[in-house]
Formats: sequence, C-alpha cells, structure tokens
Amino acid sequence: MENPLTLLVVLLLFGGGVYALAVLEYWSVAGQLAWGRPARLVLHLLLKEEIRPRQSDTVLYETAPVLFLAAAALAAAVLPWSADAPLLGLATGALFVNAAFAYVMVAMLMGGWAVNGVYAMLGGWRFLGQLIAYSMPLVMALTATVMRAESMLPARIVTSQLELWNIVYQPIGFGLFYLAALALAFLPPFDFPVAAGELAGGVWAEFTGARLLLFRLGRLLLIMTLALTVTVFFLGGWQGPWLPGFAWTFLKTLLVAASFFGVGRYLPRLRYDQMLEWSWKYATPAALVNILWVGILLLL
Amino acid sequence: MALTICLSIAAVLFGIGLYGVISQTNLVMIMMGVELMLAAAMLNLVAFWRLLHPHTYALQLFVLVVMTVMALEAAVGFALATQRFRSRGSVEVEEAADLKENA
Amino acid sequence: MTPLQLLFLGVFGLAAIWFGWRVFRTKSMVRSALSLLAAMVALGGMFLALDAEFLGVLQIMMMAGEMSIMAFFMMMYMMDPGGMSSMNMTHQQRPAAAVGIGAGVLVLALALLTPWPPAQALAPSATQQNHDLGIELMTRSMMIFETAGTSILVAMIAAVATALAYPQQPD
Amino acid sequence: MKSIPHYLLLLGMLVVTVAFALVLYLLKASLGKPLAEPGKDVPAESGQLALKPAWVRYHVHYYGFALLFLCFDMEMAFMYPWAVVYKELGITALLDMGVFLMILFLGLVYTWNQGGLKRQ
Repeated sequence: MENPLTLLVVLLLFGGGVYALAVLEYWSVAGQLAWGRPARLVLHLLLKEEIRPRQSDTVLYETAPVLFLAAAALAAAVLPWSADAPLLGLATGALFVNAAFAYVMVAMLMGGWAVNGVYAMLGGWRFLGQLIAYSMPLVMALTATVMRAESMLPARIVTSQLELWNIVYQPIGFGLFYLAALALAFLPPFDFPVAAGELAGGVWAEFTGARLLLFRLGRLLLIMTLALTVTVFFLGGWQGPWLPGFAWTFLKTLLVAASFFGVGRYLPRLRYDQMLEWSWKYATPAALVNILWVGILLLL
Repeated sequence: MALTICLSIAAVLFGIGLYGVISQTNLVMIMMGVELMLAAAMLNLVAFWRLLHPHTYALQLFVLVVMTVMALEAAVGFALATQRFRSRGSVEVEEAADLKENA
Repeated sequence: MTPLQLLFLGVFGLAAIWFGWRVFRTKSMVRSALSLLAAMVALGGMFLALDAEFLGVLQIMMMAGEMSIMAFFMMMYMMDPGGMSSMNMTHQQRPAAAVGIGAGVLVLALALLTPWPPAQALAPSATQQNHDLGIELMTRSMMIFETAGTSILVAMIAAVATALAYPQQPD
Repeated sequence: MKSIPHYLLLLGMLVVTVAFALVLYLLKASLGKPLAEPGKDVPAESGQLALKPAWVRYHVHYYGFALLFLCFDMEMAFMYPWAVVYKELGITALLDMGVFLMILFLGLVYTWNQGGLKRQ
C-alpha cells in the first residue's frame, strides 16, 4: 500500500458498505429503508443486559465472537480493491481466503458448544454439516479461477479477466460459488445454524450484549467479504470504464451483496441433510465438470 | 539455530503425542496423539526443506503426503470407532480385549 | 533467517507445545479437539515463519475441518463429552509418561547431537514455490501424487465399508 | 517480494480485532452490571428451564458425509499447485489430474452406491 490516502478511502468504503448492508438486510426483511436503524441497534445491544449462561465453557465462549469477526476481517484483507491498492499481495491469496472462511465455521461451532444450551449446540453441529456440503464446490470453483490466472495472487486473478470476466468464462463455477457463499454466510435458504424459525436463534440464542454485537458485525463483515470475493474472482474486480478502480469494486460488491439478500427470498429452503445430499451428488460433480471445462478452454 | 529450535519443538511434540497414545483409553483421543506425532514429523520436514534443501520440492511434497496420511488415518479410525460403537456401545480400548484370540 | 523469524518460530513453537499438552490435560472432549486445532494452527504459523507459505496456509485450512469432525465424533461416542463428571479417561499413566519423556529425550538428543550442515540463508519466494511445487508434482513426483490418489480411494472405501450399517439380511 | 511483512500485517489485523472486542467489552462493562435473578442464566429450552446440561451423547446424522469429506478434502492440497502450472504444462497436466480425479470420483461413486450419501 503505497498511498495512505487510498487505504483511507478503501477503509471508509468498506465501513460504509457494511453499514449499507445492515440497512439493506432490514429492507429485505421488513420492506422499509431505515437508515438510522443499524446505529440504533448497536446502541441497543450495548445498553442491553448481558447474561452469561451457567455451566458454560468460558474460554470457548469468549473466543467464539472474536474469532468470528477476525476470520471475516482477515479474509477481506487479502482481496484487492484497485490496481494500485491491494491491501496485501499474499502469494497464496486464493487459498488464504478459504482458510479464513473455514474459521467462520470453527467460531460458530465453538459458540454453539460453549453455552451448553440445546438449541445452540444443534445449530453449531448443523453448521459443521453445512461446511461439509459447501466446502468442496467453494474451493473447486476458486481453483478453476486460479487455473486461468496461473497464480493464486488475487490481483493476478483480476488481471486475468481483462478480456472476459470469469462469470462468462466459467458460469458453472460462478453459480456454485454463489450458492456456496450463501451457505457460508448462512443467509436465508441455508440459515440452519441460526434458524430463527425452529432453533430460536440457534448458536446466537445465548449470546447477549457486546458479544452478540460482535457476532452481528462479523456476519455483516462476512457478507461484505464474500461479495468482495465474488467480485474479485468472478466479476472482474476493479475493471470498468470511467470510474476509478475502487469505485467499481465498491459498486459491484454492493450489488452482489444486495443480490445475496434478495435471492434468499425466492429460493426454497432445504433440510440440511438434503442440502448435503444435493451438494455431494450434484454440486461436487458439477464443480469437477467446471474444472474440466476450464481446462479444455485453456488448452484450445 | 533455527534448525535446533524447530527440531527441539518437534521432539517435544512427538513426546507429548506418544504419551497421549499410551495413556488414553479412548480411541479418538489415541488418534489425537497420533496426529500430534505426525504433526511433529511435518514440522521436521518443513524445517529440513527450508534450512537444508530449499530447492528440493520433493520435501514439500512429502509434507503434503504426511498431511494426506493424517486425514486418511482419521477417516479410517473414525470408521472403525463407529463400527465398534455400533456393535459394543463404547470406544474404550480397555474393553476391546475381546478382539484378542481366546481371551 | 532473520531474528524476527526466529522469534516467531519460538513463540509459535511454545504455543504449539502448550496446546498440544492441553489436549491430554482437559476432561472436555470438544475442548481437547479444539486444543489440537490450536496446536495445528500454531504449527501453521511456524511454517509461515519458515517461509513455506503454501504449506502453512494449507495446514491452517485443512485442520479446521478435520479437527471439527474429530470433535463431533467425540460427541457421538462419549457419554459425557463436556467432561462434567470426574470420570478417569486414562490408564497406565506412569509407563506412558516414562515412554513419552524417554522418546522425546531420545529424539531431542538425536536432533541436538547430529552435526547438521549450515543452514541456507535464502528460500525461494512464495510465488516461485507455488510454481515449482506444481512442476515437481506433475513431472518428477507424478507417480507419488497418483499413488496418494489411490491411497485416498482405498481409505474412502475402507472407511465407508466399515462405518455404514449393514442392511439386515433376512435369513 | 518478501512475504514476512504481509504476515506481520495479518497478525496486526488479528491484534486490532481482539483489541476492538476488548474495547467494546470495556465500554459494555462501564455501562452497568446485570441484575442477579434466579433462572436468568439458564439456556433457553422451549419455555421450560433446562435441568440437565446439554453436553450429552448426540447422534450426528451426517457422519457418512464427514468420512467422505475427510478423504476428499485432501485433493485440494494437490489441486492448488497443479492449477498454478496448468497452462504451462498443458495436456500432460490435464491427463494427470484427470486420472487423479477419476480415482477419487470412484470413491464418491462407491459411497453413493453403498448408501453413504444419505441421512444415517
């Protein structure tokens, strides 16, 4: 990062994006644009009484929210916003993003286990099952983009899409990654770990006050990061006419994130074991077909 | 210096893993001990790669193979434990004396 | 190796030893699985300090899934996975400690007494490593790689054939 | 390109996140303490107070998938370095990885055939 001004702009855009996502999420649920609501919610969670469940596992209870937030933030750190502003040029960036996302699951598992409540624990174990379902399509779709770029550096993956964006080049991969991203952020069709309808909040049921705030914030950050990942790996990153690079990244990211909220309202909800079945019977072979497809296109 | 640090840490991890394997009665805990020992081996391999032969990529490949072995050991071990639990209702190795001939 | 790298090697190494020790010192099964995960992540940190970026990140990523699965298998088998009662889960403590310490000291002595050649100062860059590892995988070590595939297949078949319940045969 | 500064930056971000959480907790603690009331700290369980702890033996129904996942996951370790050099090696790389993936796919098919891909 040569220019501290760019860093500031990127950080501001990221923070603003997260705030906008909070507004959008409420809009997708309640149908009204309440611009002050996220700020009010933060105050509300800070002022609310904080209860620690009895017989809980203190170490894991304290680690879970922080780890959740950290995993989302670290994944965002390696993704570039514009040609001159990759925050971090990690040579194994594509793999690192995956590694960070794996710890989202670990954090939820910890949180579900630590509180010693039935609903929370069920939610935690379900999210592990969800990881088993979404992990293979997620990783294989990323591998196919790496094949095209000949590098795991996210900035190189963006420049490899100069002629044709990956969404056109490998549409199967994009579709799989998009669905896997929905599952990773446990957004509505796949919201098993925190299922409000059946588990009464699942993993988050026993977290209150500042810790719940960290979880909520981490979830928004995670959605933002996932949208950024889709942008960087499939939508050509910062590329676009007229506007500067980071503006394009910001616009695309917000659009993808908004579509995350929208899609959930129109997809049917599966049971988690059905999701596992579908993932291993259809999505994993489809991911292999996608890799074969990219391989053949690259050889032509 | 760096090599000494790495090898010493690996030796200690190996000792802890061996202690765990012998002292635990639960099959899954025993597998944790084995994983620790394999992890120590991996640390040794990475240290050898970096500090002795940084251009021999067979060493890095060896680390990948050890990692694969870790995962496969876990999978087969869990499968055995599942079948054992199904037929006997526990995965304690002390109760597995019936696997021995004419016990 | 810079002093900074040495420092991180030491710190992550001590963390790995501490968490590795905690695995066998806690009654809660899930806690011991997660301690093992922490030890593995510390090892991944050591790999990063040793300039092996791909291996480090891979280690950190793979172990998350593996250790979590370990935790849930614990849940399936144990009566008391939270370790709330004071059931003793160990046996032959004394010989185990003796063997563990003995083996550790033996390996340590081997490591310290062997005259190692001088350490190399420079490692290839991370980008170079990714590339060269791929070349190694596809040319010289191709058979090893395919053999690893076969081992994975064998393990899959073994695991599935062993673990799944047999359908009741009418006799 | 040296990588160590990047790792330091990542570590720094981790520290900043933890510090952020601590500041938030501190802020929260300065705003007052919860009232101690009986039954408040019991985890929710459909309307009644949970008497027993939730940490008991529990059948996880997807363990068949988990076994498959443990094995199948390792393929990624070999796939990333392969993907980096794919263009350079061309058809050799395609055939090599094709054989490897075919072998793994056999395992998936076997599991499917044996009924491992359903709720146990």
